[in-house]
Amino acid sequence: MNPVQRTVFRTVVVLMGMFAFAFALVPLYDAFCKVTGINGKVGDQPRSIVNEQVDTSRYVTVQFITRSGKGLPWQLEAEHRQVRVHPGQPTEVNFAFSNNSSKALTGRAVPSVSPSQASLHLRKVQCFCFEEQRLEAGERLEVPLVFQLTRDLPPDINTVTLVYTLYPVADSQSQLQAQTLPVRGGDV
Amino acid sequence: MWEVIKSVLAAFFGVQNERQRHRDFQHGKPVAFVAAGIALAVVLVVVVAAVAIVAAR
Amino acid sequence: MRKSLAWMMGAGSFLGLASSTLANGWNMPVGVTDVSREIYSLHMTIFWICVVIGIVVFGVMFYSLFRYRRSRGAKSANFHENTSVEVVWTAIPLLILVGMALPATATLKRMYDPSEAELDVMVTGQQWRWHYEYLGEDVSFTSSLSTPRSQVNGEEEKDENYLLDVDEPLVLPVGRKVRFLMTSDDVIHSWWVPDLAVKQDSIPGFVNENWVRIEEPGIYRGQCAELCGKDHAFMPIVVRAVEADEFDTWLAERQEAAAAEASGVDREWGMDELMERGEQVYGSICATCHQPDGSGAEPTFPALAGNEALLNDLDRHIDVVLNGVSGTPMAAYRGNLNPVELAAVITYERNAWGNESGDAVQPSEIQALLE
Amino acid sequence: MASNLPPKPTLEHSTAASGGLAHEHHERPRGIWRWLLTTNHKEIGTLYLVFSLVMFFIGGIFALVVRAELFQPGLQLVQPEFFNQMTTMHGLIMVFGAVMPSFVGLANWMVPLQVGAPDMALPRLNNFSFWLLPVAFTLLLSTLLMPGGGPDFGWTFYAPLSTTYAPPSTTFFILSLHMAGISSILGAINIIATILNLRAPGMRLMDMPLFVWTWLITAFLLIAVMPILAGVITMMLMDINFGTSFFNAAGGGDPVLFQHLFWFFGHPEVYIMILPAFGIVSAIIPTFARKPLFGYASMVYATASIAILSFLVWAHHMFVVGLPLVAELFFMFTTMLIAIPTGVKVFNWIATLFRGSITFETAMLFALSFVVLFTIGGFSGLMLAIAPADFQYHDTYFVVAHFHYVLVPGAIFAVMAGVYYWLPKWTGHYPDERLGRWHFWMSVIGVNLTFFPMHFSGLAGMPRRIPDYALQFADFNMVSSVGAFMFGVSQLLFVWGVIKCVRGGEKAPAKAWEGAEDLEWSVPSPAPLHTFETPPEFTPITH
Repeated sequence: MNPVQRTVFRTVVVLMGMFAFAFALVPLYDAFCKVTGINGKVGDQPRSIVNEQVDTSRYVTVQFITRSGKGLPWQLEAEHRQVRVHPGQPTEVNFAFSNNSSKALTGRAVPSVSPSQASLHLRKVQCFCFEEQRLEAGERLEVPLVFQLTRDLPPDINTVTLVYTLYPVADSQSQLQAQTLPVRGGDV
Repeated sequence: MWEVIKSVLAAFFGVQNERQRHRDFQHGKPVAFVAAGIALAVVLVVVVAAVAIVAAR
Repeated sequence: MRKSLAWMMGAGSFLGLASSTLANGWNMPVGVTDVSREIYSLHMTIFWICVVIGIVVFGVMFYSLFRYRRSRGAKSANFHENTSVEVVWTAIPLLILVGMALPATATLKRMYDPSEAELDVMVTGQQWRWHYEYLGEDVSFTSSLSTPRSQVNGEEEKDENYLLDVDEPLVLPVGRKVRFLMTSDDVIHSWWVPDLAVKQDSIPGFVNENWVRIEEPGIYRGQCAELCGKDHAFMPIVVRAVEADEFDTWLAERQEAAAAEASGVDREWGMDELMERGEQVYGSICATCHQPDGSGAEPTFPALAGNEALLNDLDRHIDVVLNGVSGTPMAAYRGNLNPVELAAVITYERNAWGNESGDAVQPSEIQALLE
Repeated sequence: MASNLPPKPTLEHSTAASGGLAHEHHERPRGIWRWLLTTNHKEIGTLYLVFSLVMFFIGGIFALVVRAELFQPGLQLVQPEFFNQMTTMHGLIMVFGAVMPSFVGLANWMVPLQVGAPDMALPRLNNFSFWLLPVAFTLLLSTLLMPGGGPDFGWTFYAPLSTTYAPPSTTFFILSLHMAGISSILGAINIIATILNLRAPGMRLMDMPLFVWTWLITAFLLIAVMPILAGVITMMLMDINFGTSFFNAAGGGDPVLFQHLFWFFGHPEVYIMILPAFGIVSAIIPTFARKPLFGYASMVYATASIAILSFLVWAHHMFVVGLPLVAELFFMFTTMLIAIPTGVKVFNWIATLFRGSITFETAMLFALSFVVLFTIGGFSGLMLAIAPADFQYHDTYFVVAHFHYVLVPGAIFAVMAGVYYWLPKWTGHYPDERLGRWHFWMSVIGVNLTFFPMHFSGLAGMPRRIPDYALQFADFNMVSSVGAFMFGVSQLLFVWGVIKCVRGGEKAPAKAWEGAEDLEWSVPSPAPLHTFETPPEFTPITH
């Protein structure tokens, strides 16, 4: 290899590396968000309850907001608008999905947490947001959300808001995604 | 090694004198400079991140 | 350290006040919250630091250009290096920057104060209007541009608040901490009111938050700050800040009105009242895209007048209005409008502009679809 | 960054490049084929420069449509849909079609001349990377005629406005951007290969003129970030056409991720558009001050340090997107740090002027106004770096004022300065000084009339990218629009000046400027098609 070829070879290697890096950034960013709580992202895997001393000295208000996205004729409702819990205390709240249309449809509730730092201190044990839901025409489905706020929740956070936005899932889409994007989590 | 780090530090600071530079380019191996440059960039990130974390408390 | 900080901020706000009286409408508004005032003085401090640096640097430059021009007989020297000078002019900016970073960090930390708020407002951006929901208060409404199209097109004199007026301003109490939760139904928008120093992106699927404690009653205007499509320029924000007790009265009235409307769901509505209500809802929600005369703007916004596909299929019409169409600007209105408004606007669309379906959709029918 | 490589033996000097040259000496195609098939760095450089000038005018016309609509409140000339296409196309064309190719054009012409190489290291690749550009931009411009119109989501094309809600032509937009990106990458590879391998014997890296140095670092930046852009637009393409959800919240994606990826490319891109300008100005100021550049080594190190820092500041474009406090602080601090090496550069230029023997040819006038106006853009950049204040500045005309100050009287003035400076070398004639001065003063006045009032309208609360605005911004906008037309018209003087210079004028000697020292001034003016076929003797100037 003459020196020019060597230089070109090296730059091309760097180039391909950077192109791959761009795609690697997608899962890296996801992981980074979950570790640091950026964007209020919560893990999409169930976690188990940790038995820790319940901090009875303070109350935290947990609000539930459900929103309907476009193109899914469903209603999602929380049993309670908000609950007051102690950090460390496992809590169960029921949510009801109903499909008011005359077709069977698949949908997903996309979660978000505010303030975003709180997502680091939220342990979801059971959540309908971990998976897609399929509802027959006119079906109503009650599903629980079981969560626990960790004891080390920063003292200045007194309200945690959990937001769920409903989105339709096209049947073909969910499969395609699992193929092209295995990194985004096996539960898609 | 110390000389290499000193030169790279000078580069980060943006100031370097003529004599020092001549010395670098007579003796230094380029790989050493590049490695030191990358290492110091990482150090810079860590230091600024640490400052930010401390400041956010 | 603290002292010099306070001194800098003080000097900044003094210079700032001096110039704000001079330059009204040329500068950032001082605003009506703690944070906005702090940002303003930070802005002025840094502005004046830049001015001073600029005067020194450009002073030396123009002196050299004048003093050492060849037409005056200047002979060039040959120096090209001086390590100590270079170290000095690297170190001094570093110190100045540290001096800037300290107050900036302090202000930023005050902006990120998640402590308990007394009122939660959910702000949802939609192409191209804002939807506000007072969380837990059963009050929600959509706020859209009220400047008539004729003013935009120059057929009419533009009024004082041209493009900055809405049909329903967001009403907030003075002196209470308000928490905003921002999200979006379609693309990214950004909710910005300069006087409150709140600018926050509203992002589909995610929730952002921001806090404000307004100190003076008044009307504060702002605009969407993130390009969000064709009518990005036409989705203003108006905040009406009122005294706390006035706010409570207002909120109670709105709750009563909402309750009254809710109780009206069960009764049979006549065609005329549905049409009247529907026209009002259509004007504030639908007309920006589908046009006041229902002619739409193809291909993105289908015409509603004479739309056979829609007129022949009532269920489809209801479905589109309630649930939106994914991938288009058509939002799902099931959460934004109440059953009466939904029934009325659908009825209106089916019977206005020469559409003659004769369907009168009853609020109770809609209610059944929302449970 | 391989900024400290020692001198390479340059034995292969003549062998490496002769492959592309050997057959050229005999029969040269004529007419259009000459330009289509040329592998000569000077001809390709000319092609790049002419192309970027054409793009500059097309992008400029789009800008004038925008400014004409904004001349007064209300919608007069265009509808919002078309307005958005104009702002988007203006940005895309100016960034990817005008500024970047003009720098590549200057590099093609001057890098081989300044390092004493006979041509670029890969002449045929050079031809290919140029001819990708006209194809790419013809495709991009043709989207305006497609149903649903061209791209209308801003040059930053934030998802989901550019994916789920984009016009059907977006796939073609992505394709054209891919081509422009490949062109830049190939250009960068060529420049790196030339600089590292084809320098005149005896020329070490630290002897290279600053224009070569800044281009070397720029080329590394291009190699590092253009693939990221390619990755982002590929993801967009997949989201639009193959049902993935990289940026779509409905499928578990994240619209904010788009912005992180885009700005990880976008911020180094900003420096790609300014570093070569630093190099040009660093060549011109010492020439007309008749004094060596002050702090040559510092200039090189400052450039390298700006390049490294440019990878650590991207999220300062995203302060209002909802970042956690720590991230806001981190990006605020790193952004402020960039002010230091940038300041060092400005101080070095001024120290070069100090105790010089200064004359004011057109090239010098542009270079000096670059220093002043770029610094003003730097000041507003510093203000924007302050995160809390950015909550008020973000996405307003203050930002528009800032980046136009660094790009128009920054990058574009530097290119014009470079053109006036090297025209005698290219054409053998001096440019008409009187015409040049008219062009300069009209441009400077026009630029400031256009962009200075934008600081005020932005601070007063005018968001960017709006086709219509509230009445309190009317006066500022009217002034801006008048200035924009003045600036636009005065560029015709530039074209006239260049044409006049090509056709004739005062003959220039090899060393056209008294204070010019670099290697390009050792070849005759105009530079013959083939130069340095035997490597020149290089004696380092003591920096």
